[in-house]
Amino acid sequence: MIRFLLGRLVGLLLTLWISSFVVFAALYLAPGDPISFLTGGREVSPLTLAELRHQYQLDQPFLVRYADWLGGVLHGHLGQSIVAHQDVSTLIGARAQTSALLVGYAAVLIILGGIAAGTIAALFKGPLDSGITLGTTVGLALPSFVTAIALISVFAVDVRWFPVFGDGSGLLDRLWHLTLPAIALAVSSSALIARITRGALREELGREHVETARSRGIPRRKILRRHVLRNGMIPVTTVAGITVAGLVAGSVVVERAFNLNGLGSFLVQSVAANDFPAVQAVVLLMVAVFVILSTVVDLLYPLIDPRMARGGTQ
Amino acid sequence: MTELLTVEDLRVALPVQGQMRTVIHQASFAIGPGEALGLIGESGSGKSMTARAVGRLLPAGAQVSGQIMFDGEPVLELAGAALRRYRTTDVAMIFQDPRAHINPVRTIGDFLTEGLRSTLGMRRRDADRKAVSLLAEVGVEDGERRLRQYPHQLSGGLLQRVMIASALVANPRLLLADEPTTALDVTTQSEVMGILDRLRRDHGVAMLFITHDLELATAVCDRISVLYAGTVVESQDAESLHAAPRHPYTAALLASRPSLTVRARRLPVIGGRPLAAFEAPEGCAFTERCRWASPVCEEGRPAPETHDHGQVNCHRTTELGILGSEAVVTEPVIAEPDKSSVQSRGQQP
Amino acid sequence: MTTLTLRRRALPRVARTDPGLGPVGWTAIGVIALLALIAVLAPWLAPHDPNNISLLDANLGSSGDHLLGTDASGRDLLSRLLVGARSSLIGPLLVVVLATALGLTVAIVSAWLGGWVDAVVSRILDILFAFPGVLLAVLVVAVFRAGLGAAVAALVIAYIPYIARTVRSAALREKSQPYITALTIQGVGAPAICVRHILANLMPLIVAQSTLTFGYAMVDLAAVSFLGLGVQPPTADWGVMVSTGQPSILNGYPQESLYASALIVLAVGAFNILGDRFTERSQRSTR
Amino acid sequence: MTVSNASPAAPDRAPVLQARGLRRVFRVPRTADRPSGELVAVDDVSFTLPCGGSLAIVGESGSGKTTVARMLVGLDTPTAGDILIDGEPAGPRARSRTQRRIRARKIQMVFQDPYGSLDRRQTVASCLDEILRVHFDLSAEQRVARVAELADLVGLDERMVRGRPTALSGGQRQRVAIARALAAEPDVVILDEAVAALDVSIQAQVLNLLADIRDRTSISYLLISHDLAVVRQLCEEAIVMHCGSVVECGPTDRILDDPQHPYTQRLRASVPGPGWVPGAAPQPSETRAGEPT
Repeated sequence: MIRFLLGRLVGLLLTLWISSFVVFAALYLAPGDPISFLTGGREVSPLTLAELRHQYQLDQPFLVRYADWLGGVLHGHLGQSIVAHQDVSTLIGARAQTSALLVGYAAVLIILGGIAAGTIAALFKGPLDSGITLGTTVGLALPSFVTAIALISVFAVDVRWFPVFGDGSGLLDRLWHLTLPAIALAVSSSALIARITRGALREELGREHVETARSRGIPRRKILRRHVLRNGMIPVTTVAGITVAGLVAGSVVVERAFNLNGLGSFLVQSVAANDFPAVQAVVLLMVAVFVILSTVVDLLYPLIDPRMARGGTQ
Repeated sequence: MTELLTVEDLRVALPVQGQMRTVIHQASFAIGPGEALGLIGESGSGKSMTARAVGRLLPAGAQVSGQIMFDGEPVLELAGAALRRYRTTDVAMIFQDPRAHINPVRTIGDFLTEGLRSTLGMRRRDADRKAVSLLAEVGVEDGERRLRQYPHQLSGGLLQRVMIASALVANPRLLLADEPTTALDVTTQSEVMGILDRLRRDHGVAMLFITHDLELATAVCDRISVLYAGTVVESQDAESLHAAPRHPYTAALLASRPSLTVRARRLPVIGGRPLAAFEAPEGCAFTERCRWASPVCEEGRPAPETHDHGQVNCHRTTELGILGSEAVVTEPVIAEPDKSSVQSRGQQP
Repeated sequence: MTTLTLRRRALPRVARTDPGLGPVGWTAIGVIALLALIAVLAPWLAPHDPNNISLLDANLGSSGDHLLGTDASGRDLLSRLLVGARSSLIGPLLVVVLATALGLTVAIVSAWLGGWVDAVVSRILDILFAFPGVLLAVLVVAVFRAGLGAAVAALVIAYIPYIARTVRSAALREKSQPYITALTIQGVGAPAICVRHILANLMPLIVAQSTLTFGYAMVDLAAVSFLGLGVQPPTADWGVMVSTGQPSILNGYPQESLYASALIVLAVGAFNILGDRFTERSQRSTR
Repeated sequence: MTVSNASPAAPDRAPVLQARGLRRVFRVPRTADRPSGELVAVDDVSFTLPCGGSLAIVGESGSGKTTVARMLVGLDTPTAGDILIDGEPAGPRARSRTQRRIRARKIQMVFQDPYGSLDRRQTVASCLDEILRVHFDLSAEQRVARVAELADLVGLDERMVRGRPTALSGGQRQRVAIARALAAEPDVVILDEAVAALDVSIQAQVLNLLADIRDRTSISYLLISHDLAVVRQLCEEAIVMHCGSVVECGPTDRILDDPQHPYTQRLRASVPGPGWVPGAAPQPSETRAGEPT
């Protein structure tokens, strides 16, 4: 068990380290020169240029800069934004809260809605199943930005139950403001989870050990709870974990659609402005969250599947 | 003798891709209290489905006709609580593959005591104690520790013993054993079969024993029914079936199995392949493989003829009587060796 | 060893008749074929120049001249939607073809060789897995400037691990079949076994996977274009149109976003449904 | 590569296959029961298969019999010991394609699983044709003729040959597998539980087929099996393996009628037959508690 935990932890750190290198190297290799942005296209004296380069450490060799940057990241300094002339950490702080709230909100919707719909579809054959299956087929074909646009056009123009733009202030008001974005973010993922749940439960219903339980006269309710749902949740957990982790990236699109001032919008702005330190920081942060979330799910696995508890395969 | 279980004219069809497909045409047999009946057949003969029909475990959408009586109760009409009670306390099933038939994410203890606790309302401590004593009976020591283990931590032979213990835990009156030892090694099979046989006799439980192994069935069963293509073709006392088969299929089956004690120059062979129930033609299903087949065999299903030791379903049984191993067609499987040498042919330029 | 007898006699043997794709599947194929045809013939079908700005005709409703009305710059929506089919379909097609080709090559080679090669490849795939598609696209666009090419390249890289994982595990299953051992013993070469046997047997799975991937790629590429990082305006593209039409919604003219969204949903839905049908069939064929 | 039509028991010929002191050790994760991290799967196994003879390796799961077969066909490397083919040492492991082809012309194998041992998308004809192309330089017409000949040998009709394995029953598939093994014209065919998965009536057909083939060619069989009756039917000689080692060897009749080693006795007594009482076979010492695998 300890070995299993350590193995996962080492894997996590390795992945994070390599990701940081990839992120840094990618932007180092970028053909656009941040200096030209700093100078705003004006002619500057070679001296000023050198000073600027020094200020942003652009005159150092690649590995030195990478080491510096990584050291800073480890101490919580994500670098200086070239555009805002501010520490990126400061710029990210408040925005990260909005994004985290949005992702969390959507995750709750996805897990509750998806698993509930999938379970109902699996257990009640007939019109209910067909209806949910049709719903998931449509839901899967709905990109988050399309749902966002649809929600905006309904709630901004026709009915005004929910606010369409802005972040709000205070937790309740913010959640109120984040409702539509969270729904937009959750729709297609809920459909996916519903589908996986339905498939997993149907498969489990047909399993031999369920036949055994039936053969012993165990009441249906108990069979469903103790055998079908319990075992079916194993594959669902895997997919739900990856899906929720993936919301971190998906939020970029939704934030943009609803003009939310979160990490995603910040990332898109920074890309448009060639603000490399900011892009580096945000991408790294998102990758880190994604990787950590998937590792957490991996670590949960032995708890729900005893076959995994002895350190991996079989 | 009043029978514990009687199955009469059982017919089962299952939906396969939207069409009903017959898996059992005509199965009739009976089991007395404490008696063991072997149900023999090759793949596709419908033997597993027969056991499932008795246990009311057929897949959804199955069409069943005929009659199954358990202790005077019509099994096919049971529903709700009565059906659950039947499954809990009257019959218990032992499956072929314990690895698949025991929930992998629950402990052995949970598996053994689930029925006791949820359907008989026994308290956990009492249920555990009963489970441990049953484990000891099937030869599993340190039951306390085993109860906390998971199925993947046990070998196949051990898991099948756990399955047997779980079948006996609620003191059923009939065991449905579906090839309980087929997946095991020979020596393990012998051990597990010995345990099953002893416990069954000790507890006075009747058994429907499904297998493809005639020798094994002869050793552990009082009577044997032979299934071919979804039809029971012969039922006899185990000893006399082995010694004096009356249906050509039984005789052929007995003869074509290589012997442990004698090497045959050529094995007597039944030509063709075993038919699945849905492929069976109008007349006797065995006709096209039968050495004694005559035009009369194609005219409808043969009715059962009773004799001293049992019943046989064969149109020509009065003419044929008891069959020896000469009942078997020895078909030349391959053409006569007309080529000089098979091996040298590919060498030619 | 002895476990084999289990499988043989589990259920009565059933002749595997292929029920085909069914009416829904064929409808999906019809939709896809129609969209592809539109993409090919768009320049001839479009009644107007899709980029012809005429501010006087802004946000017109549907009329004889403009069947679906116009956008905020007075461009004919029908023409833009027709022409937009091109970039909206070619992008995902490129992603699917490249990602599948690379992913399945990596998967089959690493499954076949096994050992340390497989271990290293799996590790690399795990790391690639840490970059969600849209995020990688944003990163690549930041490096190489916005455009369809950069977004496609990013998605190819992001999708490789997904495709490679599925194909690898299927290839490992196939490799463990005795017939592969038989061929190895016979001295049949590894490339022949991999291509003629393993790949051939995985083909139904790969086709199903690619069809589903097309849907995902379409969503992701449209999202990148929606963010303004993919296809650049004024080029007509469904994802871009959803985005550029957004301000008009608040003014009560939702048509541009609405029509473009509808087409995306239609196309993605058709690919998803077809992919599901293919998946069912490929699962049946391996049984 | 000449294949002689010499009478099966040509005394002057070297044994077609010989194993001397075969040993195979696997590295496994260290566990409480296995602190060394080593698993001895096969330990000091020797046997001789005379030209035209037939030998059975008898054992249950975990006896190491399958590992022996894998080493013989070159899929696995012995940790120690030699394999001699026609009296000449075979390389430790057939790694290259050429080495494999050379060995394939000597030793072939038929597997247990009739469903997995054929490519389900390949017709029977193309399956046999592929093997012929690997080993022989034949024209297309010659290959077609040879495929027909092989099919005829194992009793498959033309319709089956043109079809895919999915249309065939288990017994028919096993015939295809036998034809495929014979296509390379080997001296030895290893039958790895080749009839274990078949129905009784089909098993008899295949056993007769194997006997007929042996009558008509100078081929030798090495049967890997747990089924003593099948061993008696097919093989003159047998070795009994238990936990990686050979516990008994000799003529099949002697081993089955008068087993010497306690394990062989137990195995023999475990097989149901007339007068058999379940569970009456001598039990091993209490060690067989069936610890976690």
